[in-house]
Amino acid sequence: MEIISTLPPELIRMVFAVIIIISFIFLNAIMMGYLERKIAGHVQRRPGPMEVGSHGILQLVVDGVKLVGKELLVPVNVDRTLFRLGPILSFTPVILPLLVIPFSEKLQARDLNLGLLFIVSMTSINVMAILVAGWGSNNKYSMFGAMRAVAQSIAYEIPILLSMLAVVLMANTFSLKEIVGAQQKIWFILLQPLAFIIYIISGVAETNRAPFDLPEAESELTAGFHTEYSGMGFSLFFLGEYTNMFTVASVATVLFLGGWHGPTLPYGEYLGIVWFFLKVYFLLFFMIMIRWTYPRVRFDQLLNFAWKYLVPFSLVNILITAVVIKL
Amino acid sequence: MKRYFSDLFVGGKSLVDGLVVTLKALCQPMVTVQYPREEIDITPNFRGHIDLVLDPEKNTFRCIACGMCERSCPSECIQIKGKKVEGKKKKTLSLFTLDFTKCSLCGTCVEICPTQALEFSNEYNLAAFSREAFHYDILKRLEERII
Amino acid sequence: MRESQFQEPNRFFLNMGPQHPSTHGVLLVVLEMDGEYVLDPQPVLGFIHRMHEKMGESRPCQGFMPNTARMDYVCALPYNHGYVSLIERKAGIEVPKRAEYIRVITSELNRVASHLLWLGAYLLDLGAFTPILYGFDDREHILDILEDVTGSRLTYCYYRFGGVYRDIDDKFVEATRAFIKRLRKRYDIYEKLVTKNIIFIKRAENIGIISPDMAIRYGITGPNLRGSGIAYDIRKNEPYSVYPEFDFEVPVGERGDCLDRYMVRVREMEQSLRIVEQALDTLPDGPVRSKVPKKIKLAPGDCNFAVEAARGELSYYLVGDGTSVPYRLKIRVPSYSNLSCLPELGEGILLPDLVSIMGSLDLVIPEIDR
Amino acid sequence: MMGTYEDFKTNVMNLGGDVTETDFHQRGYHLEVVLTVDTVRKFAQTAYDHGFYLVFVTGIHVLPETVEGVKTSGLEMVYQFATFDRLCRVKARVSVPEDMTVPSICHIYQGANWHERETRDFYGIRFSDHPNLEPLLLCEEDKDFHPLLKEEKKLKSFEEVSWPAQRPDMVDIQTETSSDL
Repeated sequence: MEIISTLPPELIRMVFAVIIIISFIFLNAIMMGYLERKIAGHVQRRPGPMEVGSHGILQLVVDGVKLVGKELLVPVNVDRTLFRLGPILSFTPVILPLLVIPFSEKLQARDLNLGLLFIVSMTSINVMAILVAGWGSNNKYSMFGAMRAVAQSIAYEIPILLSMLAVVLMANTFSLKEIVGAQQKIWFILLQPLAFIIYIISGVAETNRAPFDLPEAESELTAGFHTEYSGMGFSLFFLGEYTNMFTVASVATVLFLGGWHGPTLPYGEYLGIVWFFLKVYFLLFFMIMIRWTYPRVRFDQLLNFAWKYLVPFSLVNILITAVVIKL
Repeated sequence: MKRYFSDLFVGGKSLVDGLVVTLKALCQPMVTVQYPREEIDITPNFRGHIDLVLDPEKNTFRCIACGMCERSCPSECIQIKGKKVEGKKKKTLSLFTLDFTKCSLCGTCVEICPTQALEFSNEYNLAAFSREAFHYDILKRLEERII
Repeated sequence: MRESQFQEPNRFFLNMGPQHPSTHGVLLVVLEMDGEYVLDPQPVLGFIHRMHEKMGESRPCQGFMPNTARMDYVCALPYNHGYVSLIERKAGIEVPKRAEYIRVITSELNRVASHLLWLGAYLLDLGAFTPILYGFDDREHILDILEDVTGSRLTYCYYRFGGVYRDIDDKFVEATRAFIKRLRKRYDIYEKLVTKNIIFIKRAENIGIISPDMAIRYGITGPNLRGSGIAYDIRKNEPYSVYPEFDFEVPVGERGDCLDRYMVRVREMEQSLRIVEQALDTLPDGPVRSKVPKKIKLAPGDCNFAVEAARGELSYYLVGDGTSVPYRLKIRVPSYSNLSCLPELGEGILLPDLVSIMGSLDLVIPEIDR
Repeated sequence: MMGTYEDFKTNVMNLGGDVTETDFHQRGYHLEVVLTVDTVRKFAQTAYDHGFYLVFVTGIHVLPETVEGVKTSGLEMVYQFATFDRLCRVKARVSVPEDMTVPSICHIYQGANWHERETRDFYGIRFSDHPNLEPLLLCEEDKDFHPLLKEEKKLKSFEEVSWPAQRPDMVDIQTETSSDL
């Protein structure tokens, strides 16, 4: 106990935050996996998982146990170091962005004054993981997936940044807490609808979700970059994907949907998290619906769309924003 | 340039339309059933593997062991044997087996039977761990029903 | 398998299949690639080759009936139809009118079922998961209807020489009419979800263009040919059964790309429904089976019968020798010729486009391998 | 160059092909053409010029005969063609010589490529100038196994499996199909 009291309180706070966030990541992946399968089921007029627990609510827990229990296969002739590094690299950086996201006024692990930049830099490590996994697998399909992921990521980082920049111009800060604070009166989605749309589209592309799921394009590349992975290796990618989705949705909430703002609740500075989560999961629901509705775009169409539509529109948007603010 | 914008607006609208379809489906009732818990009634015309007809009057089979089905079967999956029983003029059926692993359910045997002694069963829940499980003893199946 | 053609260091081989999600069965396509560009796709066949032709030559012609349904299991009734008509032509067997009507009705329903399955499978190739389930939902109604009359759900053995196995009843007529109504209502869903979808159009438009000359050189038939603007349908051009009595159109495309092939199939479903409707309206009474000798003698000489299966021209070619066992039975399956154009069609395109093309060709591998 | 039906017939006859009109309702094809190995390619070219597509290529195994001192292989090649713009099915027949080699037509009809490979699989007929005469439906190990070759005792002579020689009045019962083409 004495050692703890000698530690700086900030460190203890961070350790707690990391523990909470890691457990939340697992919970989120389980919830998202369940939601995705249930929604997919109902969209397709079938019930989805029904067997484990009431309405299959424990299905993902069981699946997780199964995945953990599976043998970790390392195929011959792969680059062992990179092959093992891939999943870890995909999982680790996704924890970090959650540290700076303000879930409510007082629920934030750490408010960085460059929080937005921190998130952007951390989420882009994910593509590194895909590249490492694809290269290390020594499989042509995996390699295709990796190359696609890199090109896709480069193309979509730019409109994401530009659409964020429009908000930053409005709020005049990079700190997420202050951006939310600036939306006290009016949410930025009303002032920046174009930026919001661009952000959501690029965000879906950034998380490699359908219709932009080219790195794993099932019907073309069997499973893309994670073709060779089994058991925990696969599930870390799975965790990474869902956490990334959560991050993208939370950032959208922070930037455009007024973060924790909503009708006043008791203990508002803490319970704002309710509003925050409602907004995030609404966006996630939307992302899931998209996946189960549209066909996959082709690779060059994806890049064309980014360079011909998203980048010019976001540039125009910034220009207009800047001019209006200056006036 | 015109195409550039028309793609954007027409395309955008088509995407919204598509989303409306799936959102509507999300609220509609399911069309599937949870199979082992619920089962859909199967049509009485379903053609499963063959069975011997139980003649309600005689309370036994109608088969006269003529072997027409055995000869007509394209997959040679029926095996039939008759034996002489004392006191009866004709042969009596003593063995009727079906190798269901080979049967292609064409129904030739049922149609060719001169005494209409064969029918299709209605069983479709067929699964087993060994091939031998599908070597049915049709005569035994009938005898079980006689009681 | 082939000589190495690696003049340039960037080229490599990629094995697509035999267990690839978009080869729809056990088909292997060996792709020579440069990056994501396919330079030379070569299909490798024969993974589920069963030598149906030899089976046809080694048993009396009745015994081959169940085999016909096991080539193209998605659309088995036209295969039944071709075979029974062939033997009827060879042996000079008369078929009652009602039986021919029933054959047409069930064959057309089967064609709709096949196209619905194809629609879903094609969209699955393009990465949309939901349409296949909607297609299955509708198809299931057809299978229920057909199961009630044929006794099986997929590998039908329903037609008999000189008729059909079982007469249809009012229940069948009612269910079929209800289904036609239902499917027409569902067009809207497919149109909004798929046909008008910009992503789908972009994935199918101007991809895999089959020119009429190419169709001639490869013997491409069926919707794949009609997509190229040639109105060639055996049901119209070489009328068999009672098809001449019905009023239906042969939908054609313009450019011959994947989108045209898609549109042709979608419009064909409506035409098939029209045929079924007319046939139900004018269904004659009478027997459904004529007297046929137990042992059918196939006179010496050859004989051909072509029908329009869901994927194109299906020809049975039989050589008789006076016994009841065919001396030679050749089965010309449509997908075999349709797939053979892939090396030319898939030259220098992107891998996703190759998947789109293969999906739009509507391949059924057991039919190709026979 | 799309000629009429009569043109096609004349062109084929000029090649040295033996053309017979047949009863479509009985046989399912309109024209029977008997070719030799030398005329196969020319015939294919003519058919292609007239807009015919290749339906199939296959073989028939019959009893080998000795015609004019030359022993045949007993194999018959059958080609079937049809066309999109009118109802006309053509069956062409070639007797395979003893060296088992027939000219390939896959430079004219690319679709014949697979059909010929299949025929090689099933009968062992070789096709000269074929770009890639590898096993297609059968596997590499079965290269010398030809399943459709019949056993000796099951073989029948070609006459036994063909229509009885055409009666002179046969042409009169021609159906309307071939006359209005």
